[in-house]
Amino acid sequence: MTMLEWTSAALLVAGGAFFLAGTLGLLRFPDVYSRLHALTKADNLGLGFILAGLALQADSVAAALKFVLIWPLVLAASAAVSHAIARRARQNGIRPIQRP
Amino acid sequence: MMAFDLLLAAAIIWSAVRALTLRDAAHAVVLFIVFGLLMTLAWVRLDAPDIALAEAAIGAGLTGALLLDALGAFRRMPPAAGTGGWTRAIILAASGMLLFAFIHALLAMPYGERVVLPEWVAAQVSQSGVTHPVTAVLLNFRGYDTLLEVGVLLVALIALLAVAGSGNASRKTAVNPMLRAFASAAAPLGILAAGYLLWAGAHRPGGAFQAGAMVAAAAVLLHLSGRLPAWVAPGRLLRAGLAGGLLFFLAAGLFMTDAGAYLTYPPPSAGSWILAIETGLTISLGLALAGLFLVLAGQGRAQ
Amino acid sequence: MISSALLYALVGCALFVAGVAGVLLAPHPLRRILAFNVMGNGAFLVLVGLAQRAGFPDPVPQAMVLTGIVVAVAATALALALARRLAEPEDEQ
Amino acid sequence: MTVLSGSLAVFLLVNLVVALICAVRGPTDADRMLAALLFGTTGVAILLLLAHTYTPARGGIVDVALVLALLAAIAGIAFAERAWRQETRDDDA
Repeated sequence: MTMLEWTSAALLVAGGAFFLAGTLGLLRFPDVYSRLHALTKADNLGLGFILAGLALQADSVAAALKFVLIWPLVLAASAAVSHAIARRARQNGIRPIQRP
Repeated sequence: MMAFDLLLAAAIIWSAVRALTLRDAAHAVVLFIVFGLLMTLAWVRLDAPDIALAEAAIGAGLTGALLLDALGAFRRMPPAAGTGGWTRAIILAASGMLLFAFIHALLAMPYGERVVLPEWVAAQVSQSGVTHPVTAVLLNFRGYDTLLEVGVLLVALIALLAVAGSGNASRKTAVNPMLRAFASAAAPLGILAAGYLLWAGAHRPGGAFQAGAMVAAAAVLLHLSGRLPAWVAPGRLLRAGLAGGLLFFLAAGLFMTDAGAYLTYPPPSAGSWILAIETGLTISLGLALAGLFLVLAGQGRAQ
Repeated sequence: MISSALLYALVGCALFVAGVAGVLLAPHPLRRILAFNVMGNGAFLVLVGLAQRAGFPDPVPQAMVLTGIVVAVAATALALALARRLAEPEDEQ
Repeated sequence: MTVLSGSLAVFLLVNLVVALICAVRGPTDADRMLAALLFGTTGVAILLLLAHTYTPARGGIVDVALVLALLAAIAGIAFAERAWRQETRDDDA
């Protein structure tokens, strides 16, 4: 394998690890705000790594650009959705957990 | 990839069964949306990216928004009397037998020695004016189906307008400013993506259906962020846009009956005809699909 | 070993039957609409999966399913409008 | 390389299904809508890995990922803005 392929493989594996972290956060965190936080942050970073890994192996520059274009789109979408959910959760009276 | 398929199959059946058995309506609708998104993955695995595109736009965007918007009306509905114990048992037993019979029939069906349909399509695609076989089937070989299908969609919209009655679209709701910002960036991108899919349909997955679904999804997004009012009665321009695509399709078909059959394009110019018809269809389909949501959303605000 | 297309066709059978049972058993109109959609998706999977079980994509059933998806969403919207009209009088009591 | 991306796709699907089961279980409706977020990220990643793993319809699959990235947000937004309001929660357990 070439250097490029090694880098790409490492990026893909790192992406998978972040997705795993996001799911663990969803399973373990105590309230909806922290779970939102886990999913939005970790999963989006994981997606970024996977996109970078795949872009390194793309056939053409145009295909690589398409990969790179998807990331900001997903970032904006998840930011808007998680904000909308968190805002509505607060309006509906769900309190963030307090450490005693 | 068999592990992937088996897991996905199990997840699809799980989400469908849960959507049909959970008590809470919101819970069931969320599972149904999950089901639609899992179906998108299944279509990709079935080598059908055209269907996956339509399912992602319609299943994830439109149907989900329709159902979620309707939830408010349904949660307040008193539950009707359920089916009695015996009837229930009989229906479940009959369903089990039906499933057994289906699976048996499917597995017993012989693999045909000659699979002719895809070969015919492959042999004729060069005459159709496009290189992507699904688009060739939709717009050229089976143009009738597409024509009638747009008709069905418009009839559904007319029926919807008749049923929905008069709502009050002017009700204002406090809208999340972050959402407004997101929608004003994402909706133009959606329209851009619709244009791309329309153009791409000639030689790769995409086409009028997917493009129309993207237009509709952009309209839904604009409505949810408070930028686009619900439809109460469509104005003249809107009616013209709705009917325009279908009328152009009909006229194009009439214009080209010289080969003896309706909707047969002369091969040299077939590509341009298909692109023109698809552009009209994208506008009609997009407006009609958006209308399905916008009319229903107006109905919900009647009180 | 069955091909993955055939696997999805079998899933389609299961979805169709689950949808039929759901339509017959569910008292709530919203649930019937969901069940109807599950049924339709099952039929779509059978159509495409069965046609492609030899392993090659077949554009004809794919085009049919594509139109089917659009018709299904139109039917869903109309059914929702009718069900909402049904729900209205009880709201006003 | 396709072995790595293929097995990563399976791994992410396992991840997605576990997270979905957990998200759908609740306890609040907000948790359920996390499912929409999951598809916006994990679903897109799975699609891109599938596109890389097998070639026949590669370009088409990347377009599906693009559409999903753009539209997975709609369900979440519709939920927050329309379905989940205080006054509709009187029968919610």
